[in-house]
Amino acid sequence: MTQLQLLLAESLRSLRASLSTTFAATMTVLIAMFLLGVSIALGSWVVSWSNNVKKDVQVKAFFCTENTCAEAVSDQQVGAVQRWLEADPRIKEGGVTFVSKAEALEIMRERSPELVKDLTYNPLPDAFEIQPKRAEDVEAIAADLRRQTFAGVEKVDYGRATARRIIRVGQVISIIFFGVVVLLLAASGLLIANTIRLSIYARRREIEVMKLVGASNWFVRGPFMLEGLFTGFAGALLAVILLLLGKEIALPAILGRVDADSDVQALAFAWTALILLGLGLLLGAAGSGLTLRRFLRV
Amino acid sequence: MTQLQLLLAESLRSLRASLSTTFAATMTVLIAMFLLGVSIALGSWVVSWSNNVKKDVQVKAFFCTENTCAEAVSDQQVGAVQRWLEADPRIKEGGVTFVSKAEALEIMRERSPELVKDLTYNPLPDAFEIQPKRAEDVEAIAADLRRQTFAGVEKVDYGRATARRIIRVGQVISIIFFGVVVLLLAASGLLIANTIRLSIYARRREIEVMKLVGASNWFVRGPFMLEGLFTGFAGALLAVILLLLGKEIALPAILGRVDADSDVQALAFAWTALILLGLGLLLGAAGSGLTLRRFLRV
Amino acid sequence: MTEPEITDTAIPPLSVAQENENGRAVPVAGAAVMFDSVTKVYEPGVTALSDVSFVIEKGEFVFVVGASGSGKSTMIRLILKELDPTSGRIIVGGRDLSRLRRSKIPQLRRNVGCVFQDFKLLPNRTAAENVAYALKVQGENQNSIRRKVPEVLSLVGLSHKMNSLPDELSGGEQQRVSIARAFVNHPPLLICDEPTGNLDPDTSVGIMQLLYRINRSGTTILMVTHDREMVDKMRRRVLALSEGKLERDERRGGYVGE
Amino acid sequence: MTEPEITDTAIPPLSVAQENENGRAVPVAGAAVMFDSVTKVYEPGVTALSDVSFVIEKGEFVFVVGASGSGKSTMIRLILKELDPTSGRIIVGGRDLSRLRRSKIPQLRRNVGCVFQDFKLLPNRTAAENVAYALKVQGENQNSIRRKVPEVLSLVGLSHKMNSLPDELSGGEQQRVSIARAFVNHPPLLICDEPTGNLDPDTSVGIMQLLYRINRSGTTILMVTHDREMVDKMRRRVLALSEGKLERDERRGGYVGE
Ligand SMILES: Nc1ncnc2c1ncn2[C@@H]1O[C@H](COP(=O)(O)OP(=O)(O)OP(=O)(O)O)[C@@H](O)[C@H]1O
Ligand SMILES: Nc1ncnc2c1ncn2[C@@H]1O[C@H](COP(=O)(O)OP(=O)(O)OP(=O)(O)O)[C@@H](O)[C@H]1O
Ligand SMILES: [Mg+2]
Ligand SMILES: [Mg+2]
Repeated sequence: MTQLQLLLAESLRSLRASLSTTFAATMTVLIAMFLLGVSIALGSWVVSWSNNVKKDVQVKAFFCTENTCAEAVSDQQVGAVQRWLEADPRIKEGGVTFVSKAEALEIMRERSPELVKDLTYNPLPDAFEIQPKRAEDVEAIAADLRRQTFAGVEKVDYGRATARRIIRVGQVISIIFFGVVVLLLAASGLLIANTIRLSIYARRREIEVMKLVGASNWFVRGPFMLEGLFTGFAGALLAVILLLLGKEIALPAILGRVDADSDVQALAFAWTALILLGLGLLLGAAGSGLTLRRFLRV
Repeated sequence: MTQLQLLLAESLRSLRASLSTTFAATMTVLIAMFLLGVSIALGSWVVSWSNNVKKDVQVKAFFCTENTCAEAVSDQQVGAVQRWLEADPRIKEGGVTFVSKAEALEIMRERSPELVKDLTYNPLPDAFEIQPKRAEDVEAIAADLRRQTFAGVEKVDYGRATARRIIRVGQVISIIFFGVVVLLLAASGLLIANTIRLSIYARRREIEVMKLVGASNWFVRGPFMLEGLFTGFAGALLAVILLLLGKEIALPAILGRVDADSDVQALAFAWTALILLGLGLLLGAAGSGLTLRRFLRV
Repeated sequence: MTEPEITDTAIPPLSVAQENENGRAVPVAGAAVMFDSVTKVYEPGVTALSDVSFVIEKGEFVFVVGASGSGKSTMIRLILKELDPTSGRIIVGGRDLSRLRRSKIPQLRRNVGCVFQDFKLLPNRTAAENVAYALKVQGENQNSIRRKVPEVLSLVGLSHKMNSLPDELSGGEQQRVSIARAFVNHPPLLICDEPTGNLDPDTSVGIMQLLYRINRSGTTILMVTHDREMVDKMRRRVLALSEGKLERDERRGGYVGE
Repeated sequence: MTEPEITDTAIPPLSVAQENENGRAVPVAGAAVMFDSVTKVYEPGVTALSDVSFVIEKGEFVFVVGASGSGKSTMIRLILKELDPTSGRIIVGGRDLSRLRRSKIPQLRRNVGCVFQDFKLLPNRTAAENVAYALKVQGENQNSIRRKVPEVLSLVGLSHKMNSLPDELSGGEQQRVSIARAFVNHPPLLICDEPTGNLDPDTSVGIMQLLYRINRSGTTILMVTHDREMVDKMRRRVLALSEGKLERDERRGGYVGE
């Protein structure tokens, strides 16, 4: 208890005494954490966006019409396909939509009115639009569906080229995001360790004297590590505050509330904040602790 | 001449003497510049990609057919429109493409074979596809074209919703890119200044002594600034080398040569390198110079 | 700003009780300090100490003299295990330093008060905090620190400078803070490296009287000095170094040999 | 490791030519140093110098004595314009320091060699480089630096330590490097703050002889010291400070007043 008080008092005075270096270290943590925060937010938003885009990847099952098969599909046949689809775990819940031939013509009419207006009858078939949970599964779902050879199903299709392309883009985006975050994490760690190293280096004589007067390694290390913890925490906290301000004030001002598109979302702010604070503490304490080892050998 | 030699010699010994702090400062520059480099590359690539996407934004001028007007369009009429279009500076050179009704039907057949196969005649019109230099101009071009009321032109159209969306996305991407680069620039500057400040702070007693022995401000400052220059240059150079390695080795390994899509390009590497080196030098020298002022008042 | 505790009275006469009756370099387990053919070579060609042997009994008052660069401070750094000898054995307070584990070094240093030639004060702490630090490292409680520190600072005549940082103290004042820190926790062995080098004669005499009193209370004192007058007046044991060699070890020596 | 240049011969007798015939505090434009009612208050309550006035003529050899904390080092810092006086006027080498522009301060300091009480050596430079620095700052060319530095280091008996860093030097050796640096460029005024505080008597005498020779060549010397013997033997002008006041200013004074 008294030891703890002593430790705290020592840390506080050490902080005050080296305000200049503490400030510099805090600034560094602040900047590093801010960048990390921005990249997490931006990155997770982009990943979420790319996931959203993947929604457009779907399998289409076209049913028979009088023209394409011997006879048009029956309700039972449609029901059978639907039951089969709904049992498949790879398919999103509620991801199976029935598009009747009339609806299909309506959509077509909107897209290319010239084409439709001269038609004498509706050449389009009924269809299921099937959304998988993971875009990567479309190919497998389509193949399985074909293999079932349901009566009444004329054709199973999915935009092969489009699907591949979108999936590829999503993967690339995820990899880049992951890379950037790892890079920034490493960079933050190095930067903070670096700064702490410098600030301890500036006080190596002091550490030498402490040791010569009979201070144990832990007695010297304690205040420095607490100082590191404080620095890390303060820097990360400031970064979180800045990020919050940026998110609430700067971002809407620049982009003017672009997306109320609620499907595309960055990682919850609270999580980002927690990650940053934890990292700040960790890097601060570890940075001081490790750096000190060099100067404690007196 | 001798003064210069003296300065260089002094700087070199100062560098050697403070290897630890110099190393730390160089590392910081390296990291900051590397991040900046990555963000410039990534950002300019994204901007270029968004520009590429904008290419899809085009104006379509549909000509009369027997069905839609009194009579089909004549070659003279088409020629008149083409001349007018080619005189418009907003339109890309070679950006006016004539799509005959036969070609249009061919395209349509590929997209929706069901629809086409039952057609008794070709309902599609001849058309011009017009690509503007800047996607933002489609609206104006379309409006102007309509105002001309060329004979034989039935309808002028552009994907209003799509165009707006793509342009908007492009703008957002550009803003974000710009913001990230500015942010990183500021962060790099601060980090480097910070590190240099710490490394000079560690040597403030030395500076005091120098001044007391009769060194002029410039005599003290010279070696530190040269050291700063060196640090900045070395850090930036290392960053450039790392970036080059990343670009040539790591990137292809991860992404496997994704895009030979030569229209989408990051900023030329040479330019990025030049920017980083220049910034490194500037920040290094300015950082030392400014920081020193505080300790020179002895 | 007056320093009432230190007056220019004569140095007290030699007390026979603290005499050293031993010969040179006989290994004694209970000795305060023993050097057994200690050699310290900093780098090839720089031999700071060569084959130095002596025994200092508990309770002795020993002067170490010698020209500039003769190895006096090196001897002190060896006793504190700031350095390790190139060869030879050093025993401090009954413990062989070469066998002392790293983790036991702080323990050793708390038992050896040291006034460093360059003071070695902590630059960001006031005089009082510097002195208190020597107590804090050994876990002394806050109350006894608050009692002891002003007491000891007033003994060296610095009651009025308690809250000054080292930068705000004169050279002699810094030296006295260093002295106060060295003996505040009453170590059994007190080593002083020219503790009066930056002090005027009057203050020096005061400090010497203080050291004398401390010695009388049983503390072994090893004092490096260039003060010929003081050594000649006190007539205590003198170890004289010359270019790293122990030239004289006299029971009641003077600054120069007879 | 012998230091042949410094031998323990007697201090040379007083040379009449360097006598100061002036009274106290008469403003003299050509004086080496003039203090005109100089007061220095560090912070409320800490008055390091109060109303000190004196004139030092060119070529004089002046001792400054006084108890620890009496303001001697403060005086030196004022002469170097490291500090500005709270009130009063200081003239050094005919220039009023309060009117000296910032950019002219280096010029002033190159003309005032100073041995600092705490040496103030550059930690990353060898002894030779430290001495050379004082020449480099005034743009001396490489050749003359290469000639002068070893010369001056051998004068203080450090020929064999030219390439040692301050950390690798004993206290006395560091002090002598500081002395060498102070006079290597033959400044017209040489100030020494206890230049023999860390030196044994023999080496001290050698340094004093050196200072004497330098003084004879026309250099004004202002020397702070606690060496009573030396002051009493040399019988030069003595300025005695006591708690910041100029207590004595005697033409041929001793360490204590008569
Ligand atoms: N770290 C070191 N590296 C190399 N040589 C050193 C080192 N420390 C001291 N020396 C040398 O060892 C010798 C003895 O040094 P030491 O400090 O013990 O002398 P000293 O007797 O205390 O002298 P002084 O009275 O001047 O303080 C000196 O010649 C010195 O130059
Ligand atoms: N920066 C400072 N701030 C506050 N007080 C100071 C400062 N520097 C010195 N002092 C005080 O001013 C007084 C005179 O100090 P100075 O260094 O001039 O003494 P000195 O005569 O050189 O003593 P010594 O012989 O011990 O070196 C001392 O009491 C000291 O505590
Ligand atoms: Mg020594
Ligand atoms: Mg002083």
